[in-house]
Amino acid sequence: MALSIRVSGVAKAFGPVQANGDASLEVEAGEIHALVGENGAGKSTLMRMLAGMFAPDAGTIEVAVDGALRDVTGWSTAEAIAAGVGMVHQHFMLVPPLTVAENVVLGRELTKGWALDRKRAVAEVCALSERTGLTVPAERPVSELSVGEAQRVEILKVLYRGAKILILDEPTAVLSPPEVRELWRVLRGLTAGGGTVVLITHKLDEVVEISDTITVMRAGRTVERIRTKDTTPRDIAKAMVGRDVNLALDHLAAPSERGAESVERGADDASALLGASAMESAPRSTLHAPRSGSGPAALVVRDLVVPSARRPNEVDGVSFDVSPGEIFGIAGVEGNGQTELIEAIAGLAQPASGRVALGGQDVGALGVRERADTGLSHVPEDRHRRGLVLDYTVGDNLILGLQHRFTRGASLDAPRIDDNARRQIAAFDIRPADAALPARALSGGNQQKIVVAREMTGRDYRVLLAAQPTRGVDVGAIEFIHAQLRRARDEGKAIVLVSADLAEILALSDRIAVMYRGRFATVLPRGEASAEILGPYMTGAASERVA
Amino acid sequence: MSAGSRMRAPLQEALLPALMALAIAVLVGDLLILTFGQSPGAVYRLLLEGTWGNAYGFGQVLYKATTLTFTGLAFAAAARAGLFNVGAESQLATGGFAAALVALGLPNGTPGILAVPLCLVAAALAGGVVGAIPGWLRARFGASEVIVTIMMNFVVLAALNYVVASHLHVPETLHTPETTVGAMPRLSAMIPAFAGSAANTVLLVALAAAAALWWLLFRTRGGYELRAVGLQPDAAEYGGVRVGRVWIRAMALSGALAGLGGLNYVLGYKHYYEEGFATGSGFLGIAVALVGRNHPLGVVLAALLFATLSQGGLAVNALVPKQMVEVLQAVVILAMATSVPEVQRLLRASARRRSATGEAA
Amino acid sequence: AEPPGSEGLDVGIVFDVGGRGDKSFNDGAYIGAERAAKDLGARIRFIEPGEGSDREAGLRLLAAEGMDLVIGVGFIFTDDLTQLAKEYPNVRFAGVDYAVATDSAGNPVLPPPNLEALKFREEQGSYLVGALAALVGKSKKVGFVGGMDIPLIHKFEAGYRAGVLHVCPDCQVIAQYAGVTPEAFRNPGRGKELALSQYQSGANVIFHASGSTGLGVFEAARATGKLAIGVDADQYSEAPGFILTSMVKGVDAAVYDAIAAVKNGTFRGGILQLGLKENGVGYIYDANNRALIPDAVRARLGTIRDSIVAGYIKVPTER
Amino acid sequence: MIVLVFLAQTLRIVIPYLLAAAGGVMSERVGVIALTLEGFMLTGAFTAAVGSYFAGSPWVGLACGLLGGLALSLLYALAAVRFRADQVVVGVALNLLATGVTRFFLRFAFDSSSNSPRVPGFGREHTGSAALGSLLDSLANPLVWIGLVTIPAVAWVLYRTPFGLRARAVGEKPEAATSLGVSVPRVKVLGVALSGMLAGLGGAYLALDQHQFTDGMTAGRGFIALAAVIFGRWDPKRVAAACLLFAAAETFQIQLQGAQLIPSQFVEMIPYVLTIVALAGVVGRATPPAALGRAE
Ligand SMILES: Nc1ncnc2c1ncn2[C@@H]1O[C@H](COP(=O)(O)OP(=O)(O)OP(=O)(O)O)[C@@H](O)[C@H]1O
Ligand SMILES: Nc1ncnc2c1ncn2[C@@H]1O[C@H](COP(=O)(O)OP(=O)(O)OP(=O)(O)O)[C@@H](O)[C@H]1O
Ligand SMILES: [Mg+2]
Ligand SMILES: [Mg+2]
Repeated sequence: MALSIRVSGVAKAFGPVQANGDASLEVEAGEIHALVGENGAGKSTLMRMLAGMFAPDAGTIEVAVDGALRDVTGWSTAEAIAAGVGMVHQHFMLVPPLTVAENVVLGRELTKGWALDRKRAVAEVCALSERTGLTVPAERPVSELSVGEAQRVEILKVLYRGAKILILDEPTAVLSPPEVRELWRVLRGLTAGGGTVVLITHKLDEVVEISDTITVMRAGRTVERIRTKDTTPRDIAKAMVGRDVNLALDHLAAPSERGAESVERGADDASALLGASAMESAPRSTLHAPRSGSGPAALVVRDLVVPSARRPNEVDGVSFDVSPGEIFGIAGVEGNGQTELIEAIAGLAQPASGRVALGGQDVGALGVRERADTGLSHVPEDRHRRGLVLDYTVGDNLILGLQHRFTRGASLDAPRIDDNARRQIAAFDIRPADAALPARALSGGNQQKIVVAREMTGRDYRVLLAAQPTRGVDVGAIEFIHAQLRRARDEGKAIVLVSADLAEILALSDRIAVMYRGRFATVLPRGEASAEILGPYMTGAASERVA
Repeated sequence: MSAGSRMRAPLQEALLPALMALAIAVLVGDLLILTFGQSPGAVYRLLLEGTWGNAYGFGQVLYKATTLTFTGLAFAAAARAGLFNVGAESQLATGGFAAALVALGLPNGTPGILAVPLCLVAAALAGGVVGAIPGWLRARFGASEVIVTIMMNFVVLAALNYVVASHLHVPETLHTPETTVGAMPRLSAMIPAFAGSAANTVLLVALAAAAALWWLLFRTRGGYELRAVGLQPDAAEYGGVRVGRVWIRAMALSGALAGLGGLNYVLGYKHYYEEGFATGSGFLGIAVALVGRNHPLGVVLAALLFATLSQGGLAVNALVPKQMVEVLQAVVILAMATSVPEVQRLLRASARRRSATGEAA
Repeated sequence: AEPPGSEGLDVGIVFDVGGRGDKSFNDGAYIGAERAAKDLGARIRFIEPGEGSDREAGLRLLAAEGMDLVIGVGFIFTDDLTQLAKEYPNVRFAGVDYAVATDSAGNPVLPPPNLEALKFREEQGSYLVGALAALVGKSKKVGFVGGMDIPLIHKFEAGYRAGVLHVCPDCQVIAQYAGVTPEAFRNPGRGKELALSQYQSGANVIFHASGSTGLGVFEAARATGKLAIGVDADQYSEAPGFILTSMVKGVDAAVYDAIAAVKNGTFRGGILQLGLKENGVGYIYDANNRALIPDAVRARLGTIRDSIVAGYIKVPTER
Repeated sequence: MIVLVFLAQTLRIVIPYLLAAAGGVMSERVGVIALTLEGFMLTGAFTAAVGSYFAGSPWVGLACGLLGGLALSLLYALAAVRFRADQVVVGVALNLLATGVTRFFLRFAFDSSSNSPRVPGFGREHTGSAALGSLLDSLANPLVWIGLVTIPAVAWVLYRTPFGLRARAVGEKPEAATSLGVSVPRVKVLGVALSGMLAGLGGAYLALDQHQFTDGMTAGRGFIALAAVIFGRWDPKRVAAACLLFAAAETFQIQLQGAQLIPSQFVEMIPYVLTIVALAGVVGRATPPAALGRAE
């Protein structure tokens, strides 16, 4: 069949970050092509260049226009749209105060004289919506829509422009299973009509279900192109991470056997602390999946509800306990409330209701620093936004959140800060080993090591919140960080591990919760969990949630 | 990457825009001078002679640089926390007014050792309060501190005008009575060559303030947190910093620095508060901070530059009208504001190219 | 340039904020100085400081060069001139609109002997034009537009008001100010609206003391066909036919006289009160406005003037 | 009668506010801070006077006022959009530049530091003092009509035209506009240019109504217009209402005729205090366009 897209040797750097280096891609007309790879592999970057958002530093991009491949390297979004290339972005590209119809026609407005023809815009959007089955309220402002509806608007926007080549960047991350099925139907309809689809997703079952061909990216490069019918999720995963996934999992020590009798006691202690009402609402899931640590719970979370900018209940009533010496893994597709849950525990987000207790002390009224001083440590999911001040030196970043401990009188204690930096850099093998370098100049893996070093050995803590601790980090660093987490667990720390990477969760956790739409869909002991069992809970296909 | 090249990049980033801005200003200046049928060379020579060329002119430069240092530091302190304080003018006026008020209120013959610190504290406090209000509005309501400080300039200056015009002025003037209490000596009392120039010991307060701000920003926990808030508020919050409080504190600090600037005129020079003494100093402070890259040392140097320009304007007045200097000051700010991000981009792009070719080799 | 201090007469003049071209007292000083240059052979240097606190620097620059006479134009130079006159006893100084301070007993504090305070009694001139406005306006209402709401301008209002009430005790004086910041001297739009509202409420004549804001008053006079009174210099040309007169200050003559006094060795220092008696203030009566001022009115003003000169009428300086 | 007088005066005062504030709405709605309205107005006033003087026609003056504001706004767009310089700093610098440049050329062209000669303007002369006359006089000024239609026009452009849709999108979420092939810089430059032209017309109104340019004649009106934009929460209708409120307060103060009920200083504070109050959310939250002031 004829090629619809051909990308060869494309490179793109953002400052020091080499997002793409020698990436290539071949997509045939009329197929659904899946683009997979770990977080930070450069998938979005590559597709954004294809859609004309910015130009590559090197390489060529060709797209079939009127049946023949044409070099379109460095074209603009306007040109891409005109040539029938449309992209649905990973992050919403919608203007919240504008209506659905306005968002759809933006840049391609219908006019009556000099004025917008708003009636016709609404009519056309409604018609398109009917034709594709993507129902949206055409005259409502986008700010009032649910995430699923917003996603549909995004797809409508592209279809409205008559896209022949449709690029979807993780469209299912925020969709419910029926919505996903709906989407597949729309995409199949599109390819049946001669359209081409490139689909970025992290869910390998989706890949297998919907795609015809798969391209795997790793560290900015294309590593493999496979026919879907010739492969299995396991092979894809192997290609993605560059080594045998099972091998990696197998060598992990299984969580130690622990007595079941300690479980109930721990829960009781916590409940006593939080009062009778907490007792009544003690989650069944806690009982269902007994804590595996010993002694009273180090972290108790009860009925936590956390709002976000999008909705009032991003976290919608979550309860759990974590014991000392236990890793409590929270799996789930990103955007199901994990971020808000962790931030609420850390004191960064204000819960609407519910309680958090640390080592037996209710910390609801405490600020971030006070919670940290009570024994909470936190590896945040977004090191660039939260975890590091990128323009501070490595040494200064190694005391972020601890700055009040490194003072002498009013001033910072420079010798101790230097000394701390030297020790941490050596212990965690942070490279380059230069405390005076700005954190911005380090690679992602080394940046993450700064955060991990600071949070795991820089302070006394009882509870560690580790959110996506290895995202975008290379293999060596991943092993190292995993080892640190296990060591901490063995030292009796209580650890909450949030990861979008199921393998990571399975490799490290003693108990595993799956978060879906703000709630725990299930909580299982490690022994009862496997990727096959957890998968359906992650997508909402299975649920045993009890309020 | 060698240590040398690591130092060089920020230095280039700091100096290149300033040099570019100066070059553009000189170019525009030449054009303006030529339109008045004068020779640029002669004008620049006169400008230098009238400023750095003699002790008096230099004293005047120091005097003007003193006020500009304070307003420049004020802008820089807020900018380091990620805020724009466009209200230095009213904070400066309020500080000067408070100092005059305290000096007038103290009994005659109060020794300087007692009076000066009191006036100092009054100026800093008054300026600090005027600065803290927009900081609080930002922290509490998310109100843009840019707009609030601009609006407060009008409000505060009108209020001061009301107090002075209806209660405190000396007949036939726009100033309060002169105070003998709390006066700070002129530099000429120590270095006779400065005779006549307005340069006074408040200059030392300015230098001390610059040093103190440097220490505060770069050596204390408060400064660590303030700069973190300015660079990445989310990271600061994660690091246990209460961002809103830092905003309020930074604006109060900024206002206090501007308020201290009022001493230069009130205690160091005229010994009274006068309507309009702060005119223009606030906006020029923004330019000073910009050229000085929000670094206390840079601010002091940039204040000297702008003070030279403005004193030099007087010196070249025989050849070109004063309006030219006004135009030039605006051009310097404009060129600077434009070239900072541009130079940054160019330098980073060339660094990337170099490292790319380096790797290839 | 040849160095000052050699033979010949070197004069330096520092202008007020408005600077040269203000069509008012800065230009008056300029005219006086130019005349002195022509008639007396004086070499004149002019300096225009910028806004803010640059005034002293300009004066000192000239004093340090050893000028024979340094003149500061504007009340704003008062303190600086006093200071410099003490520091440079061999240089002579003159201050246009110099504000004489009073001690705690209310007596004027004399300036240093090498400093001549050129004081104009604006209130006397204002008194006359106030009487004129009431007599010509005939509507029992007269207007006044001030610039910035400050004591200096209140002096104009006080004299004007007293003059109005002298000839028309039941007249009403509408006095308004354009603002509270220095911008109030540069806001003709506001001046026009103030004047329009005064004209509309029945005033037929408005006197302004408000810098360029007054240009708006003239514009209102044009628009309504009524009359306005200019200030400081003869402002007839700004709105011919609508300017009843201008309350003028003899800045040019005062500056010329000061320069001449230095040349002739008769420079005395001290306070020079330039009122009606000294012809330091007055109102314009010439071919341009003769038709607007009836002879009877002019005669009446003559009488009033004489009474002021003789001291029978005391003109207030505060409202 | 008194109502008529009040109306006529409020009308005259509000026109420059309406023009400049309409410009402010355009600029801020595309995400560029309108700190420069004062400078645009002053430049427009000056070029209007120069144009009217040398061409002998107020219409040429009007066009020149528009072009003067446009010229400065293009400089603003160059710095803030093309070079992505900080808008606050550039805005402050441009206001200083406008003051300096108008003074420089006033001196250069007319050898005066205070005002230009009289220039032709709109409107009839010698209308007598009747209130109706002055109202009619105002209505004979085309700039009054332009001022009155500006706000509806801006509202129409903003809410009813493709450009307006793009402008709102760019001010709220430029990356969304970019992804749909809308050129963000072009929309921003257009918005800023429109604000320059409108504010320039506001300045032209001042100069042509006064029949001359005087140094600094805008006297802070640009900042009052900016205050109106914020107080009116960036919505043309509300902004117009804010302009009217501020103008009425001024008229009220003028009509009080020096009856010093409250010191004039406090009356002058009204627009500024109201703006601060509005920003503090006392009268409903004032939420600026989401991308306001952002460099990219
Ligand atoms: N605009 C940008 N500025 C700086 N760095 C960027 C930018 N966009 C992407 N990057 C970096 O480039 C790398 C590749 O990012 P990209 O978004 O293409 O990855 P991805 O494969 O889509 O990852 P994910 O699965 O998490 O979406 C990452 O390290 C990312 O942080
Ligand atoms: N601004 C900079 N100045 C100097 N060196 C830099 C700068 N930015 C990045 N580097 C270096 O360039 C290299 C490339 O970064 P990249 O993120 O690809 O690292 P990496 O090889 O993937 O490392 P890691 O294994 O930690 O992920 C890193 O070694 C980093 O130290
Ligand atoms: Mg991506
Ligand atoms: Mg890496």
